[in-house]
Amino acid sequence: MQQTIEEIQQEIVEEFEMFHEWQDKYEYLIQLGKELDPMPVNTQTEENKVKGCQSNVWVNAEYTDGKLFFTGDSDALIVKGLVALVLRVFTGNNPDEILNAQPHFIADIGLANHLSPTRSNGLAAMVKQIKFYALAYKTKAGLA
Amino acid sequence: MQQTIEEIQQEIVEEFEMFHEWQDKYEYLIQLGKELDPMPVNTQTEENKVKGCQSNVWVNAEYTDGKLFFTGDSDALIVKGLVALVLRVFTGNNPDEILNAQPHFIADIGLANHLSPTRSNGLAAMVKQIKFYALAYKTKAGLA
Amino acid sequence: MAKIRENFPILSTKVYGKPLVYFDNAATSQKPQQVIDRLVKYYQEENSNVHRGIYYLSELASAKYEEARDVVRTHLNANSLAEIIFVRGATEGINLVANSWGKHNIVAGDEVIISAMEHHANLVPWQQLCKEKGATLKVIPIDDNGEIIFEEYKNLLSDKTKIVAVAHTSNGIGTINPIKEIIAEAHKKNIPVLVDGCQASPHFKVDVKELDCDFYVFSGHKTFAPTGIGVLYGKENLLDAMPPYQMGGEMIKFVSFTETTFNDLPIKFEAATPNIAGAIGLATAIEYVDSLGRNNIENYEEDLKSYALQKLQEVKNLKLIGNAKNRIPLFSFVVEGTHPLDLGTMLDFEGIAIRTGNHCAQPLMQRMGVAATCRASLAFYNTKAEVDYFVDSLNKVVKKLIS
Amino acid sequence: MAKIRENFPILSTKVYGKPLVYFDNAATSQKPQQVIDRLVKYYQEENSNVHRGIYYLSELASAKYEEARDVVRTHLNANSLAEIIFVRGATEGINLVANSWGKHNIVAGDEVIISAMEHHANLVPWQQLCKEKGATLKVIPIDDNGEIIFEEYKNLLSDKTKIVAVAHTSNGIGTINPIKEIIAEAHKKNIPVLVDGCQASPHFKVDVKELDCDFYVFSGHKTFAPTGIGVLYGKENLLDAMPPYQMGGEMIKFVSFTETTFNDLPIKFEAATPNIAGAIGLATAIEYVDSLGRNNIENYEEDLKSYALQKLQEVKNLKLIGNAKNRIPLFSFVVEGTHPLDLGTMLDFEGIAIRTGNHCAQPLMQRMGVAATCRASLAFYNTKAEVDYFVDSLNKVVKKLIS
Ligand SMILES: Cc1ncc(COP(=O)(O)O)c(C=O)c1O
Ligand SMILES: Cc1ncc(COP(=O)(O)O)c(C=O)c1O
Repeated sequence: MQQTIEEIQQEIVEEFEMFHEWQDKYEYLIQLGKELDPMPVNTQTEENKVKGCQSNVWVNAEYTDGKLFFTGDSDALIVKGLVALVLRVFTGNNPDEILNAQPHFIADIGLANHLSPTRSNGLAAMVKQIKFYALAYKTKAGLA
Repeated sequence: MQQTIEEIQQEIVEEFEMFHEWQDKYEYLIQLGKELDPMPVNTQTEENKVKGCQSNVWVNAEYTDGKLFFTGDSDALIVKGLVALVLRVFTGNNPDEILNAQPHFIADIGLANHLSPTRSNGLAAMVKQIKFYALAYKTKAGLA
Repeated sequence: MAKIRENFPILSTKVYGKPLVYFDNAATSQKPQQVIDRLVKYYQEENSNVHRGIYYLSELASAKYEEARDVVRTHLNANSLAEIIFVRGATEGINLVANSWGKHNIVAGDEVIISAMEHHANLVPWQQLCKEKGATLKVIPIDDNGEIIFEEYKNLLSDKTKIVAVAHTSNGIGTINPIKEIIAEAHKKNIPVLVDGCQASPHFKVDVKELDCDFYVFSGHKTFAPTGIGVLYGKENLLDAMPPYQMGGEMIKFVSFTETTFNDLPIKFEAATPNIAGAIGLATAIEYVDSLGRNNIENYEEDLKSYALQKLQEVKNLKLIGNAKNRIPLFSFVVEGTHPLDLGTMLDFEGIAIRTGNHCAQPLMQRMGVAATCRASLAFYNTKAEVDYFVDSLNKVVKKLIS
Repeated sequence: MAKIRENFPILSTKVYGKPLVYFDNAATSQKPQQVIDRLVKYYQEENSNVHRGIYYLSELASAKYEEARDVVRTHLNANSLAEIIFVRGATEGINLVANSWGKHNIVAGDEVIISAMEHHANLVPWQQLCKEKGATLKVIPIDDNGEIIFEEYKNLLSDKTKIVAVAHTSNGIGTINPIKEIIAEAHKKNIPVLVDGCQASPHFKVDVKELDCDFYVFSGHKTFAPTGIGVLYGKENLLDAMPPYQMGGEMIKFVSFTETTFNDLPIKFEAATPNIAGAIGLATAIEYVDSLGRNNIENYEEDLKSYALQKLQEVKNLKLIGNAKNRIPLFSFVVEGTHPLDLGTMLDFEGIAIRTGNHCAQPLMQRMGVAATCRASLAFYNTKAEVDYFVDSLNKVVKKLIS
């Protein structure tokens, strides 16, 4: 059975607890960034761009069987690692689950405090984009 | 025989050397201010006003037998004391003597350094006014 | 009290061999060691440029700078950080509003209302704006006590009025204006109000939400903080609609040679590298005063004020200029037969620092029928003993000048 | 050198347990203990408001403040104190000129010339001025090395040109512009030139008389001085003819409700209580650098620059952005296959502070064909050992990111 958003967040928090140095946590982010499948270039569109980042970030959503599946990318690796985390937390859930979820893993990992304002804004913007997609598809579904 | 501008300046410097505290020098200025004959109110005109003082200062000149005689006043006593010094130095001399004189007593007394910029500007403005009168009467005399 | 005074190193210096009695707090305040130490710590351990760096020091400085903004926000009880703009001081804050808001909103035939007791900083920017736009500057008259004549104010408010700009408290004569009522009256006609809080913030806590003011400005250096820093508070919707004032690196989102997109509040109005140390020092000053207890200070000052007022009124031939019921411990006066300049100069030799002149409020002086006054302005670190010494010295000096 | 570094307490702090290597001097410089001590002394012994007080402390502070102006005047070799305006920083200085001089002198159809390498602070004020006035902004192109194409500059100069505003030295790529020639060329057509000296003044002595520039601006915080202070130099006849910028207490001679007479230079442009401590700190910073010997510093930096340049060029896949012959020790670069943000972030963990991004010079980045760079900018307190450590760390970090 698929893990819930909450379960994945818990898992991520535990993974990060294994690292005691910030440097190691960032290297793990780099690792995650490298592992993330690149996004099809044709989905790196202006609409999929997330505002508020120093680097370029894209997040795309596909709606299948009532669930949202996300892909994403960034030209900076650490940011891409963040994208990977966000996608992992939210992907494969239905709009309501996404809209109701609190992305507390960011604070729990301590990233919120450690990230520069520019980047934590970027992270917040990613989550916002994800929730925006959820709302959009929910509305669409509701109308349909 | 009348003292020269230089002799009077020397005299003033010596008088001030008697006082070792700034406070005493200022009290002496107050004394000089009190002793200065008030200027006829009808000569306290806009043209006789000296620019650049926090208080009001007037200096008037009268030209008799090739010599300039000054009267002056101020509504602040310490400034009036300064006026008294300036008048005493310059009054009763001919325009050339006035124009050639260096008012070094101000620096010698140490007042230049001690006076606030506002007031040392005021003092400079008084001397400037005096020299202006000298130049004016010299020019007039030359033309006549 | 002795302990509070120890926090201010300058208060134990001497002038001409006499202990300094600093009664020119309305011009600028002294700084507690806590603020000085904070500056030292900033420069020794935290200094770097804010907002754009991705390294430790820059994140640290940015965090401290934004924390300082939050301290100010809490202090003023503003709604959001977007409403707190760091400026050089009150003058810049007023110029910013007069330029940005004013140029945008004022047209020929409009009216701007100020009061007869404004500091030049809250007069000339509006006067020049009106001149440029063909608008008219209206002045709320004051009575002989130096209080605003409220009925006349109400009569000035009209459909033509576009903004009211008035001092919370007069730097010339100490009057505390009924600012909440002034604002409420203007709001009945939907007119925004800018409050010059320069002389209020050193004395009592200001709650912009309770006042419901639209803009509020004050200077750090008058509020126990470093020089070169001040605050403009503005309601977010107003600030948001205003064009930027200065242009520069920080306040820009995107720029090409043909166009520019500006950043969001509050950075939209902070074009350049800000006075980072100044902002952090200001926050420390606010926290320092908080730690003493705002109530304690207000009570202490109330007592000191009554004492000083009574003592001054006992001085022969002394005439208080301004006699408002509601006032701060700031006293403008003249002594018959003497010139303020002479009084100030001779008091200096007793170690006493007061201000003489027109206090950058020439029209106010004219209204009160004087060219200049002596002004003694007290802070919470001043004492009754200093007041006694001041009054004794004043008597002594007057005697010397008059006899 | 070890002794010089001791003067800067922050240089011996640690970041993530590693010694700080501060290579973001172009954003802001660190402050010597001498400057910090001077601030402390000011606040502990001298603090009071300037220009109007007649008591000891105010005369002291006024004297120190005006002495600071004179230190700056001497430093820049300006003719008179009237030519030295204290501002918050370069951005404010440029805004002042664009507003006061610009609004007075620019009309529709006029042209303003800047270069392709300007910081936004020397771009957006002119862009907005042109927009407002219906004038045109012309841009001197640069070549692939990041050098101004002088012939193109000459072609841009015309009867329509009203002012040329260009950086002495680029903050984005380190180019030192042939500013004297640029000025001479403009003067042939009687066009005034404003020079943005932000990145020049920390590295070499500037002589405004020799350059014959009409305006020169720099920021104190980039020149080892406190935050919140900077200088606008302007030729006296130009400044004299300009209307005031901000309105306030200090810059006023006489005011009634109907009219205002403004003060003389330089106070005409210093409307408010200035950043007194900042100005005094700036003078101390100038004197400190003088005490080290400007020549010594220039020689030391020259050597450090060549060393760093050589070392950087040895880094695999590193591409220098900007390759001007005449440059300061400021290096913009990208490393193939990595993003500047990642490099900067990972270098931070090694204790190294560099800047990443567009350096408030987006059009310059575009011209150089990059979205962002890493920028390492060195000061005279940096060392070859730091350069070595930096290059080693860079190699290490690149490996982690690329493998
Ligand atoms: C009531 C009032 N408004 C404005 C100002 C101007 O403040 P600043 O010079 O700090 O900008 C002052 C200070 O003198 C003041 O007392
Ligand atoms: C070339 C240049 N001009 C202007 C500025 C703006 O300086 P400030 O933010 O101190 O006003 C900077 C600083 O980033 C700069 O490097």
